[in-house]
Amino acid sequence: MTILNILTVIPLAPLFAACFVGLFGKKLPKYFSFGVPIFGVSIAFALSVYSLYLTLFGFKLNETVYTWLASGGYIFEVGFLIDTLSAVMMVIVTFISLMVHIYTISYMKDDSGFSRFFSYISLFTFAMLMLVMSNNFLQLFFGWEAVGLVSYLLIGFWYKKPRAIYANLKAFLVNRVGDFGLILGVALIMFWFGTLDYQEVFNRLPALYSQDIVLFNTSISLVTVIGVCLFIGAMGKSAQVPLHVWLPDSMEGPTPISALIHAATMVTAGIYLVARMSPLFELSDFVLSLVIVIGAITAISMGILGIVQNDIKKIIAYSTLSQLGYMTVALGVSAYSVAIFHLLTHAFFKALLFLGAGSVIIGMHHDQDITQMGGLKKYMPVTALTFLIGSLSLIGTPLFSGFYSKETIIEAASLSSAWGANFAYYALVFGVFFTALYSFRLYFLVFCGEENWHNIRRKKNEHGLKRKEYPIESSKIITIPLVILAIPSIFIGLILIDPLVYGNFFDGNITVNNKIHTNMDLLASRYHGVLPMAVHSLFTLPLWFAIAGVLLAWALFIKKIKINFQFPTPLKSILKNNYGFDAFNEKFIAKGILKLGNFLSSKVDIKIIDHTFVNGSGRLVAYFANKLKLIQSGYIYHYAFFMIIGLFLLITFFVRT
Amino acid sequence: MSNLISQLTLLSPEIFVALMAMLILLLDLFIQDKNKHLIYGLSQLTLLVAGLLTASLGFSEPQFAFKDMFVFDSLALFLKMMSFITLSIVFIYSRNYLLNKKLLTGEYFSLSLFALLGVMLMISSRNLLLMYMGLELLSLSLYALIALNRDDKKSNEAAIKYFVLGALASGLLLYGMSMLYGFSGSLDLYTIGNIIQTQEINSELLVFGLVFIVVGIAFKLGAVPFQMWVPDVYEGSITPVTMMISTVPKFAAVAMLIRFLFQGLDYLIVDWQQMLLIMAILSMIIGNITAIAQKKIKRMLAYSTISHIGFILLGFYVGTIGGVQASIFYLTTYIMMTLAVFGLIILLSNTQKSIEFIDDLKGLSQTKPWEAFLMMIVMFSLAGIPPTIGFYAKFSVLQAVIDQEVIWPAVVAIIMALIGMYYYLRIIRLMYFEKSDKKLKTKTSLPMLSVLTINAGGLLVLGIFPKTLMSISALAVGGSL
Amino acid sequence: MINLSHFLILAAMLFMIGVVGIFLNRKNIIILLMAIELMLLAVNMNFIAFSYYLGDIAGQIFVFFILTVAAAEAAIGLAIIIIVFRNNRSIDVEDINRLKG
Amino acid sequence: MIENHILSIAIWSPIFFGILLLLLNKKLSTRKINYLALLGALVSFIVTIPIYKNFNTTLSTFQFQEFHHWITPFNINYHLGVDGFSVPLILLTSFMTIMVILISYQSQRFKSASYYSAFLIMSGLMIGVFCALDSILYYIFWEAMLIPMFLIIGIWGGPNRIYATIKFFLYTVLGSLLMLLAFLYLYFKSGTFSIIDYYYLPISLEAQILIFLAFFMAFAVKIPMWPLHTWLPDAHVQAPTGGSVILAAIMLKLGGYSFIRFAMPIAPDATLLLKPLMISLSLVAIVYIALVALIQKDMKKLIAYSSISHMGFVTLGLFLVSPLAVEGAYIQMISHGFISAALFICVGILYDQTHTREIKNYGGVINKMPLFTAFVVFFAMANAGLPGTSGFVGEFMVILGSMKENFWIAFIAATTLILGASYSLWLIKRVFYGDIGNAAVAKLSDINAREVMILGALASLIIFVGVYPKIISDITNSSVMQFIELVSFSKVGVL
Amino acid sequence: MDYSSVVFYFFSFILLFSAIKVITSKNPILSALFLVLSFFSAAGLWLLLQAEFLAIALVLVYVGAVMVLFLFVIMMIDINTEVMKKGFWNYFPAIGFVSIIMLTEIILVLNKPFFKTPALFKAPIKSNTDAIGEVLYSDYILPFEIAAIILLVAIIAAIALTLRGKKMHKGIDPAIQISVKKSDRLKMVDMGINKTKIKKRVKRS
Repeated sequence: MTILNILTVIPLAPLFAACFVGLFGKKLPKYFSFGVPIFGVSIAFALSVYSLYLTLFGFKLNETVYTWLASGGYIFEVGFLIDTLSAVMMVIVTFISLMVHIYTISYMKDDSGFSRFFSYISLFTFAMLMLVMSNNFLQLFFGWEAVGLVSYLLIGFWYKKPRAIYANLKAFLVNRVGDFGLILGVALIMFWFGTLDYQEVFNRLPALYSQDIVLFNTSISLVTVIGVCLFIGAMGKSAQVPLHVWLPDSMEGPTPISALIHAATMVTAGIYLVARMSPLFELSDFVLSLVIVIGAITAISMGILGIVQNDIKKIIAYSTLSQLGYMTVALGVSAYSVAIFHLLTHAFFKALLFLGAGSVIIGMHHDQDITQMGGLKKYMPVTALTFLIGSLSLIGTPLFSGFYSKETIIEAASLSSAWGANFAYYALVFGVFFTALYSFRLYFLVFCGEENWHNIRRKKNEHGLKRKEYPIESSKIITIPLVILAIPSIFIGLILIDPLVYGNFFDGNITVNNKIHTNMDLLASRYHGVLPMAVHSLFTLPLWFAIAGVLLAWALFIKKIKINFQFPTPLKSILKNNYGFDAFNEKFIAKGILKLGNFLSSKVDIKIIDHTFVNGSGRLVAYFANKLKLIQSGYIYHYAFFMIIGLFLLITFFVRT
Repeated sequence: MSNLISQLTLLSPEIFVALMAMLILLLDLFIQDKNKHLIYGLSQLTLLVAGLLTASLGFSEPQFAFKDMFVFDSLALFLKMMSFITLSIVFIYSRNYLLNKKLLTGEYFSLSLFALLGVMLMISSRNLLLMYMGLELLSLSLYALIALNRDDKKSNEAAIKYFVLGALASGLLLYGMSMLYGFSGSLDLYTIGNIIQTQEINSELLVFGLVFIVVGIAFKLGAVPFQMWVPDVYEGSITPVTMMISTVPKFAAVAMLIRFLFQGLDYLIVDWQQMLLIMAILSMIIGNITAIAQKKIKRMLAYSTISHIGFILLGFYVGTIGGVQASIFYLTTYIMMTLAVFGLIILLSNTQKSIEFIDDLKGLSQTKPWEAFLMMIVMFSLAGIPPTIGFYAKFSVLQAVIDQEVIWPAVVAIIMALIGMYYYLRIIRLMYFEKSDKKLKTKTSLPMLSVLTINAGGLLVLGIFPKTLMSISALAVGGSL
Repeated sequence: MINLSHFLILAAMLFMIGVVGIFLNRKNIIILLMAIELMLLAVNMNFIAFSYYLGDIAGQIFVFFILTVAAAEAAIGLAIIIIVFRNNRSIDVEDINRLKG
Repeated sequence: MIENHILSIAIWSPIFFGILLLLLNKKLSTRKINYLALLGALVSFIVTIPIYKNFNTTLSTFQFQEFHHWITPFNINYHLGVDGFSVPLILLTSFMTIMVILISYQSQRFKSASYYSAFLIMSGLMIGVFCALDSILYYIFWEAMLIPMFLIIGIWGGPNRIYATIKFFLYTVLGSLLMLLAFLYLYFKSGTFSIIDYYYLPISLEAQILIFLAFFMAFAVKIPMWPLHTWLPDAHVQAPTGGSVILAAIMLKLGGYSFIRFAMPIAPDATLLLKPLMISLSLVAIVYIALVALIQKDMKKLIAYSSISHMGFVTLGLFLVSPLAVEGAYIQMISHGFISAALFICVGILYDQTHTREIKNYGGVINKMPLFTAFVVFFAMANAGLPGTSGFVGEFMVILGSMKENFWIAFIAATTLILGASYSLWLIKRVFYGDIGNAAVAKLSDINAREVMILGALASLIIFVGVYPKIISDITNSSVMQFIELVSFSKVGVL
Repeated sequence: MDYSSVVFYFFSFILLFSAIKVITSKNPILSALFLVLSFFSAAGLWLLLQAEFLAIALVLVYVGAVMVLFLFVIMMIDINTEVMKKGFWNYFPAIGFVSIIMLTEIILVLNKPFFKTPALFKAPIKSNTDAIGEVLYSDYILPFEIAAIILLVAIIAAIALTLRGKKMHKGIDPAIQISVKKSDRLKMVDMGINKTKIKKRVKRS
């Protein structure tokens, strides 16, 4: 059994589990429904860890499994590229996936779609693994779209909920906009590089570096165009402004998938893509600046939105958006490894937060409004504690994992000389404040203070606690994954910052043009170890912004200090409407397209083409038929006249005197 | 003396038909109404024997009789044999109908046979005078046949219209003949042709004469603008006579066309080509378009005939042997299709009411599936859709046209064929896609149905194996041009 | 001096009168028949003129047959007119338009 | 011996069974008729398998050639042969016939024997089109095929079937008649009707343009290309399920196949000259028709428009004239055969239970038909070009190929990613998701084993081709190279 | 102007005048008589062309037989002469225009020397009748026979179309009278009244 075969097992095990459960899940006992997928994912996890272990010692594999298609001199293959980057991703994916699998056993236990759910998340694991393990763009695209598909299926898991099926359609379509960019990028690569294999593409980059192509009547650097296209794909998947609109809505899906797909793994695919393509992105300053600006806007604007939300999951969703913005900025300032590092830490603490939120939601009997919660610490201690750990990690408390990754990003941004990096720096710093504010607003409102759920009168079928019901701590099956995730949420940053960011872990897999983008080197020169970094943070803005945020939250929601501050109404409505992105999309894009479709259908297709030309020619013939019929008047003299006219014309035409 | 005998041998089919026509007329007086079938049998026998006599003359080099007035060549052999077969089928199909209408009389058969005699003479004629006599014999018989159903006002009207227009047309033809005679001092078409070629004659005058000749031929064919009689006569006559008029005289008209234009006046090809082209195009346009607006089936078929004539003329227009072959082939298939369609109409007509309106065919597939199926084949064939023989007819004509590297007449032809498909499809639509509102109760005569099946089914079978028929019609033309 | 053209033109005029007669006549079919007779007369005139100027007898033979046929034609035409009259009680040309379209 | 007649057998065996069914019409019970029809379809499918098995993929020449003199006066011959472009389509045809027969079991219709026989005969004729190497033979198959389809829509179709079927017929015939003229012209030039001889026949540019336009009319109507497409929605909506399936799965492919077989290699210079026009029309079809599909209220109409949009990819790929794009267009044809057929079958299954195709009359079908919905979602995803399904392969390759031509062509073509997903998934949302919409939906019951088998077979094929498209490209590869060579070889230069 | 010219123009004038009168006369009898006149004048012209036999035949056959037949039919059919001319002048312009132009064209064509080489005028050796008679029964025997058949057809047609058969005479056919059967004369009709109904009525009363 070659190593390739073993690696092939990694994605196939979840796939097999998914198919098995999908086809037979309903007919077999329930423990098959979760047993098989968990087994499958466990295998994948174990082997991923094994491959990570191998890569630590310089193992690198880039091999083809089979030829997908060969045509016109082009060869399309399905293959794997296992290096440190992908191995890290594999471990994250399989680990979070495993946790979610376990968590789900309890979370979904009463749902009629139990086995379906397991089938989907296993399928997702497969798709995600295919994405990260791919050694070429074709397979990447496959995984890219397949995770989108599973996301679609899972957001619409409760297909009776109108909002769920609205959200899943929206998610898929917005993602497709990103994919549209991606496929153009892929096509450009295919055409100019003649291959879709990553390594081949990188090998040929120097030759095509100075290649220009003509668009909009101006010649633009090829690399820039490809970079923009690929980044549009990344924007779709990683929910960057303005393609972020699907992510908040996607919270309509069950909570476990919010943790798995919409926080830890799928949405980071864009980050992974850019990191993977670092040799290409490094060549275009324009693209990098674009990445920075988009990321910064996302980070700050989505963070602000987190404050005004009341839905527990939506707050975390906006938090995710904001954090994705951080990662994107990191990519833009050429701190790819930092971005991956933040991706890693974020995966743990955000999955933790989502799963914790899920636990709260179960406790509250599916009421998700944080204003109707409060004081849950007493009833759900484990959840509360782990949630606190997650929140602390998120806001960047020193020594917690989130601190290391986030702080490094901000530092990298401040040191970058790229266009837009300055703006990004301030955006990120302010983002820290908002992060702290919404995180602790959430924490305080849910776990501390008054027990608001006592006072709510509910209708019979409404979700939520009834009178005289009390929330209870979730079962072990739920809390254990929380605890397991809490541990890396605290420590992983501490442990991994050295090798991942400042070590040479990603060497050869992530390329940084040190001559131009010097910030990482500068950063490395300033870095003196884990603890000094924590201490150093005391002298930097972000920490104080975070503390300010927490304090403000404490003041507002624990002390209930009434400050006489109201957002100006227009601003408030802008925030409430999420900057109007949804409204714009609904009103102009969706409606506009439908109107255009209606116009083309009723006016052009039916009226002009069909009625005027097609049926019109028929009517024309019928018209002439009825006119020509009149020649045959029935009178002999008309007939004779017709004949004589015929004769007359023949004579006139042919007899020339 | 032996010369006379050999000449008479050449004419033996004509003589036999003439004698039999008279004999039938005589017998009719002495036969009771019950035994009228005898006359029918005798007529069929006449055709059979005439056919055998013609066949016994065989396929050979052109033979001449009566100072070269009368010619017997492969074309004559083919067209005559076709006439016999066609008339025989007409008789088969007509029999029950005539019986029901009480028209199964000696007059009908003897007039038909006289008409046939006229056709035969025209086919074999190489002389202006003989051509004229044959034409008149045919025309006069047809006038009488149309009017034979004398208590029917429509029948009368058709007869008077055909008569007046026919007389006008033959007047025009005669005028043209007088011109030809004036040029050449001869009535023999070959001599005329030779004189025209050898002596340089004032070409305007020649063309002037030619126009009249062409008009006379076009009238007999029913080409636009000399088609006015066709719809009215088709509608006004009883169906057997319609069937007769739409089939047998076409052989004569085509023969006349070939003898005049190809064998006599081929020197004037540039001129008559253009005339034929104009008439062909106009026929296709007016025939196909006007047919769409028709409600009565026979009128529709009349216009359909006009459009087919357009196609036949298109083949002749080309002016090559290939074109003539294509036209003759087209004519043959057209005759087969026409026979089948009128046969089906007769078959479906009951004693009280004949199928008059197209809508009468509604839902036929439910009440009479087999007849409907046959009708469908015929319609597809008329529309020229493969694998029916109608397709090859159009195919060969178009091929002949394209072969001269003239494209636009072919394009017009196919657009018109497309329009034509609409009304053929309408019949299929009515039969198959719509429910019948009234029940068609007819007695089906088995022999007639079987002949019809062979006739209509033949359209399909020949559509798959068209080679033989193509070769035969090609041979007929090749041997005499 | 009278030459061939005189006769031909005379015949053409006669022919045209016949043709005009056919469609000028709105009422009476019998006149149509007479108009046809005029046309045939014109044709005969042509033939005889040609025959004379060509010194060929064939033209006259042709005329002989035309006369015969014209007589037969007239007989049949009149017979048809009679049955039309019997059925319609009229031989107005304008009444004969049942068949049209 | 059999080897030499393998194509004839493939053509005539379904026709034989079709005629047999017609003859035995009155003598058999409905049940037996069903079985006989299925037997016929199975036999006709089995006889096509050796064509695939024994096909030598390394050769670009025509294989299994069969030659008999037929209409000697015009040098028309019964000449059959297949290359890489024909073989997959032949298999698709015979396979789809089985599907159609099977799916037709569900609805008891009058004259079921005639119904089946129409499909069987049509199947044979379509295979004939794919095999014919004599243009007139080809033409006869091509036209004859219209007759059964005309009857299928006209007799067994919906309320507005007459308008639809006559429109379908006349529209198609208009094009084919012009094609006939082109054949006649080529005959005039070459003295033969043999297709192979046409490939190397030098023709002037003007003549090429005329020939190309004549062919274009025939094939663009069939495929259909914008703006000659308006017959298709009507025909699809009115046709019975089986008719729609064959129409979408095979008949549209005839257009694409014929472009490959005739228009482009015979008139290469005209092809290159008119390439911008053809590409523009294809792009219009892709975008415009997708937008039109989006707002359709009738499920079948929506799928019909989606078909047109997908066929836009086929023509786009063909006229890019690069190996990748042509191959992509071809795979798109095969894939669309599976996907659109599956979608039409799905609509048929729904229609048979509720007798409505209006989208607004549905909602929440998934509650009653979960298994069925799973299939439909899958097919819709395939229709939207999801990677891993066959629907992706062709689109992907064509987009790659179009990038070679021009960035903006690829850009416009790639919008199908968004638009295709929009109309497919919006349909799914409105029809299948949500709570049970009305009483009619509440009465629905899930699909039975036979339907699972049909849909399952199609789904597995879609996945198989999606995961391993090489199976098709292996067959077509050498033919594609030959095709590209023919199209890029100027015939004007030879003159 | 020589003698033949005078004769030609004289007869031509009468011919054209009477021909016009044929088609314009209100009364069909007048038309017929004018037709007779035009035949006479035509015969005169034919005499000028040395076609004596045909000139005589025209008068004998046409005037003597055909025109008499015309007159018979006209008289048989009672025609309303009052309304004859209705609509005549409405159509005249169009028809007049076309015919005048066409006539002009024809005259332009015909008013040219017909033969490039002037025809050889041969003086007749024997009488016209002899000449015709000689060829009529030798060279033209076939058309001659056909002419006979045409006349036969005309006879058949005329009889078949106009003979009213037995309706015309009012006599009684004894054969039919004798062969009458009982059933032909007496027909038993069931009036449809049931006997039971009658009984009921009886009871009620």
